Amino acid sequence: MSVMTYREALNLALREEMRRDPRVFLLGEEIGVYDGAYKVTQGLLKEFGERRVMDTPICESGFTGVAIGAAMLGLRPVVEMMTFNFAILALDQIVNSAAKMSYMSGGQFNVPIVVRGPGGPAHQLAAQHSQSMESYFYHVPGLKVVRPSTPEDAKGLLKSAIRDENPVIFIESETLYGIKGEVPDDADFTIPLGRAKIRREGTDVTVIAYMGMMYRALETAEALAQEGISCEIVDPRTLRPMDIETLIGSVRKTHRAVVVEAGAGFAGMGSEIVAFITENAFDDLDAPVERVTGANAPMPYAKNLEQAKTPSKEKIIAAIRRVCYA
Amino acid sequence: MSVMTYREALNLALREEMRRDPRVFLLGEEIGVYDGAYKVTQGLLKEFGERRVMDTPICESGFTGVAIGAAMLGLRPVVEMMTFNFAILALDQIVNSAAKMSYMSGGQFNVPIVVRGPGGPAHQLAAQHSQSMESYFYHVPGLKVVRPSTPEDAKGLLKSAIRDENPVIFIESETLYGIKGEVPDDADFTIPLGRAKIRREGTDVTVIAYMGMMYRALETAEALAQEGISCEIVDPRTLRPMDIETLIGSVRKTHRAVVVEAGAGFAGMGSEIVAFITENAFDDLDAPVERVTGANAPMPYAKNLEQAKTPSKEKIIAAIRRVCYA
Amino acid sequence: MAQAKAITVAPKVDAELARRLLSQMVLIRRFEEKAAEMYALGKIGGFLHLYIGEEAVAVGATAALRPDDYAISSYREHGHCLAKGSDPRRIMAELFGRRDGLSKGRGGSMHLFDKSKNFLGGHAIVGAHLPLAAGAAFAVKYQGGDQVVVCYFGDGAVPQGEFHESLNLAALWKLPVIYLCENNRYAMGTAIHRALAQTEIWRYAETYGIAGEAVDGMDVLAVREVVGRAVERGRRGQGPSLIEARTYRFRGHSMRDPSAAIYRTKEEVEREKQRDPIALFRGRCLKDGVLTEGEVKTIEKDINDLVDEAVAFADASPEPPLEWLTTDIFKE
Amino acid sequence: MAQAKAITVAPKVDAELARRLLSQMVLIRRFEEKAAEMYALGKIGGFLHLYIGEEAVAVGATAALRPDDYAISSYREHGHCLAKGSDPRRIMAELFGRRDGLSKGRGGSMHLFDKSKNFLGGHAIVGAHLPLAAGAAFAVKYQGGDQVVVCYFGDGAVPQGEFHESLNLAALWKLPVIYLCENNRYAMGTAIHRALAQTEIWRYAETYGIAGEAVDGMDVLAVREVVGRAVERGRRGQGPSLIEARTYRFRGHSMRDPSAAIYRTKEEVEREKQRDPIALFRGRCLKDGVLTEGEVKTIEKDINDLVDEAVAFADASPEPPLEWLTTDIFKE
Ligand SMILES: Cc1ncc(C[n+]2csc(CCOP(=O)(O)OP(=O)(O)O)c2C)c(N)n1
Ligand SMILES: Cc1ncc(C[n+]2csc(CCOP(=O)(O)OP(=O)(O)O)c2C)c(N)n1
Ligand SMILES: [Mg+2]
Ligand SMILES: [Mg+2]
Repeated sequence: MSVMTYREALNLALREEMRRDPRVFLLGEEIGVYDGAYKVTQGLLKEFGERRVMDTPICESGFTGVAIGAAMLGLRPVVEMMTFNFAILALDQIVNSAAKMSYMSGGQFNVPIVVRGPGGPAHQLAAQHSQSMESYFYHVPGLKVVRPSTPEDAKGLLKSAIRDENPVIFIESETLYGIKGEVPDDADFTIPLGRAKIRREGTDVTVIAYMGMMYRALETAEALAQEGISCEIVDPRTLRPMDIETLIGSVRKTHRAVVVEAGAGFAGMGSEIVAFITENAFDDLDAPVERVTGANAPMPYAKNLEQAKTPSKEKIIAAIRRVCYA
Repeated sequence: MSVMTYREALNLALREEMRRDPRVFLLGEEIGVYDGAYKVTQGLLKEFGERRVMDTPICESGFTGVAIGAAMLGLRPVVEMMTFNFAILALDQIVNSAAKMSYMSGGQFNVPIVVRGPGGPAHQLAAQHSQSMESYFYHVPGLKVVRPSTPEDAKGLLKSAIRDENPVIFIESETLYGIKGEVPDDADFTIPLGRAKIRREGTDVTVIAYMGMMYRALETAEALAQEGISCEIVDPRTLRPMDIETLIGSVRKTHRAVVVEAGAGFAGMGSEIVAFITENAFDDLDAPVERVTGANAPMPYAKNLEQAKTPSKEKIIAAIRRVCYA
Repeated sequence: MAQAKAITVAPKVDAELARRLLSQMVLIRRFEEKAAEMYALGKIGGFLHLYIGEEAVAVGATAALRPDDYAISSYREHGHCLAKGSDPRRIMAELFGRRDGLSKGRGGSMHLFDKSKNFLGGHAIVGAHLPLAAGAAFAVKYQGGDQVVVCYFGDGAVPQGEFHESLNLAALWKLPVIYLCENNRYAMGTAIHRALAQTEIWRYAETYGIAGEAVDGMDVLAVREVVGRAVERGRRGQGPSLIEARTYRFRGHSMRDPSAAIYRTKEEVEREKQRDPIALFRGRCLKDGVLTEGEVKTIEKDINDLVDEAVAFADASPEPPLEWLTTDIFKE
Repeated sequence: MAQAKAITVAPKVDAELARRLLSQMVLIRRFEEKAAEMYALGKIGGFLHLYIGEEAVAVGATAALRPDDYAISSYREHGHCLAKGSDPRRIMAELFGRRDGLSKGRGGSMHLFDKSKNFLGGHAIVGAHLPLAAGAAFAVKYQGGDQVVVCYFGDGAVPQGEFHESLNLAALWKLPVIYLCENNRYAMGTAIHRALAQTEIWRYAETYGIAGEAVDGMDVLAVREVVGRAVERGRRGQGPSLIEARTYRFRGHSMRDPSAAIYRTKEEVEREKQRDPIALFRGRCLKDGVLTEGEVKTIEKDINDLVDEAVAFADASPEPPLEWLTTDIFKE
């Protein structure tokens, strides 16, 4: 175990996988000479050279397509989206080429790429640069979608994503790059995709949240513990495939659930979780599952509005109280 | 009232609005000289000339951006996507330019465009040409999303969409263009966006469905009527803003609900409807709301697989029986 | 490097090569005619885009390739797939949506793939396979191979942004890819001058500082020659080429555009049919004495049988099992 | 139409014009310096991209426009917005995220809009505003107006597909738009030769058969002259132009890249600073006797006051009311 930042954990995962497998290479904007817009790829150009750390011009669709074509021939590209906001320009390639290739070729060509980079709310970056982008991906049959909340998960899940034979969308967070945590040193340490993690055990209510919202939920749980409400915090980690068993298992224990998500909510992750909990554990529920989502608005620039846009601790507490009839 | 096809109803709506308002113009691939890939724009080049019916090269992002720029200066472009599958190439323009312009400009520039064309499952068009595309849009704050199921709705809603001051995503269906129905002749006839329609009154269960699935639900209702199960069929018509009142109202009456959608389901329209019904009418529910969705797979080409991909009458019946404990 | 005029060349051709080129072109022609019949009978569904009239491009280009070179195409790809050597029976079975189809019946006409022949598939989003081709070429270069990738696309893809992105990336990274535009002068009903501000497609090469050439796409030997030069450049590490093959589709855009008469005149179509690439090449081989009438007849008969067999095979192949609805979405 | 060399011209300039051009450039410079200070103080958040070093482009171009012409830009747009005549106080208030900001505090530095000045905004997805510019020009033409649209963008947008799509559409439809590339030789840390296979950006015009010119972007009069010609072409219905203004940013890409030292050398930066567009123009005006030292001093002092006032105004403006989180999403 070493203590390192989320950023360092990602860097280490890339480094280890590049050492392990010569087919792994990186491409994206500013990942080489500039060492990464957010320094996730720092030092990798130096270690691996230009052949394996490719700076690209600004043409997200083009370079993502290049990665997909290279993956069809057996390479294992890791594409950095400087931020996931720009992935929307490559969405056709991700949805229509990467996600469907194996299926429509009758299983002849699979596409083992990872598309990674930061997404979700950042600090005062406004409407076009501060969006929760996961909803564009988790709908899509043929994609896996990961949102790692801790340094350990960042490392273990990124390594699994790179080893996966399929396209994996791996969305980090600008606001988490600096957080620190313990990370296993073992170069063979991985965390399998599709497994949720219980971040805090509790008995009264299940709170499902990931990334920044997971941390906010943890704070909330501490506050509520003082009132005698015991929250179990479940972090899905992989949004697709979703670990339904763990989520339902927790709800079966607590009989109540609240989902928190930073995105605007309409037909989002929260909706899906409410739907499958309701379908699979209706009789176990003592209250309707509640969603706490970001406001239904683009992201504003002004600090006060930005704060109001994202689910606050107060809103989470209120929802938990409602489902607990407390 | 005249009886006409869905295609003719759309054509009439375009024609009437172009006559009414000189700012309305059309652009898209093959809409002029070719009279439309699906003939929705038939005869419009002849009536309105090249200035107002613009054939475009194949560059969805470019020409959608042109429409948005023109709308910023007060024109009212109607963009045809030959099929909505190609709208994914223009998604950045739709999401980051059109949907956010009013918000991020402090209300100075609004974008009154309509992006229309067929979407959803078609006949043996396979993975890239036969997709339910609405999920890419209904998430997005700043967009309205319409799915009109009948010729009357096609006309009335398209006219409202064109008159709307905001970007409207209007997704028709290849499989419905030929259906016939009564359509009001009045050039001032419109149907407001955001209002659901009860297609069939019933007392035992609310079935929510649109487009092809709405017709399948109607057939199902007839079959179940013989067994004594009375279905109320609600067609949302506008997915965003969703007419929650009408949907909840129906559920309050029937105490049971099934949502049917052609798309693959994960965090889809059905999830959202389950979520808000559960949140708003939990105590009125006698059973968990069920979703019947398309299979979780890309669209296959082979006819038998294609059929298996879309919700069948049998699956809808089974779900209704389950919620009715029948 | 760029050439203003479409190149026409008259190299010597031996009987063996002549037989191969003619057979392949006739195979494509006959296969497509049969597919049209099968579409009319309802055996094939969805969209069906025929390659009739354009055979010399796929056949000429493939003749310049090694079997381990790669090819990738759009939805009008039957010809490219056949030229690359795929089994016509499995292609027809794919069009029928059957179990023995190349793509297990899940792809259909627009999504033929054949890994065993290094055929990287038919892709149906206009322009989207151009970056994939660059990516395949990237992989070749990364792995130190000397293969090239031929990417077929239509004039309609040129206005699309990915055309530009791909050419720039391929040129910047000197990738061994040959962008081979089949300029049949129409994208569906849109004549090229209504889609492009500048219609000499090969000239776009200049912008990227790469080799660009136009070639008579009705002349199979000319195509072979010009593509051959591009292949050499690619193998020698001199980067990509852009080739504009001037051709014409004799049929409508797809089976849903049977007459193709709104946007082009009957006279134009008749005039172009005078330049039928098969008739031209056959005539030349006969005139030069490279092939005899009898040999040509034999080729035509053999091909007819082959295509009939393909239909019989496709017809006999069962529907895909229902489990296949959800297999191969992911590779384990 | 195309010109191989960056144009430098030495037209006569009268005192009135000289005062205006110098004032605007000094205003932009001073505004940006102040914004950097305010960023350091935490008054401005998010990304802040300064225009320092590139002032001659916005000022020269705007000098060739009428007030009813349109301009649109990227996220590095303070200079363009100021040149177009927007109130510095409301721009600064926007950067502060305050109620009286141009965009009600919701847009921030990257999304300045000013309808009253026909400024169509700052847009932050690289390349995405190029089609919008063509669309605005389309609307002008549709309505029979004679305005033009100037679209500012960076060298980094050239590899993006929408560059190509926009130029083709604008050329095909002969739209009155001027694509004005501010080639500062870097897209963040990527030097232009690592992004483009062919780096003479003005030459991309040839591909589309439109006018293309390169100009010394450090010479405000040269920019005015070259843009002036493009404006004339646009007004006369001769379609779009592509202009490459060769310039340099003296600071980092944004405030998060303060040193800008990884990807370019100190020497290079120092050398480029010798060509400071303000110093050059001021020097010339003094040398030619168009302006006196005293006049220049007055201008500088007035501008200083103006910018201080802008800060005071922004500081005094309250936060936006919380209801504004959900207003203006739709227009009723
Ligand atoms: C992105 C996209 N837009 C539109 C279409 C619909 N479409 C299919 S083929 C075609 C015309 C393409 O013409 P061209 O590239 O010249 O190829 P050709 O059919 O002539 O071989 C169009 C518009 C599509 N498949 N993809
Ligand atoms: C589509 C997209 N990709 C990436 C980015 C991140 N990004 C912001 S500015 C920039 C560099 C742009 O350089 P250039 O166009 O030369 O303009 P300059 O900053 O030099 O004025 C990049 C990569 C973005 N905003 N949009
Ligand atoms: Mg064509
Ligand atoms: Mg630049």
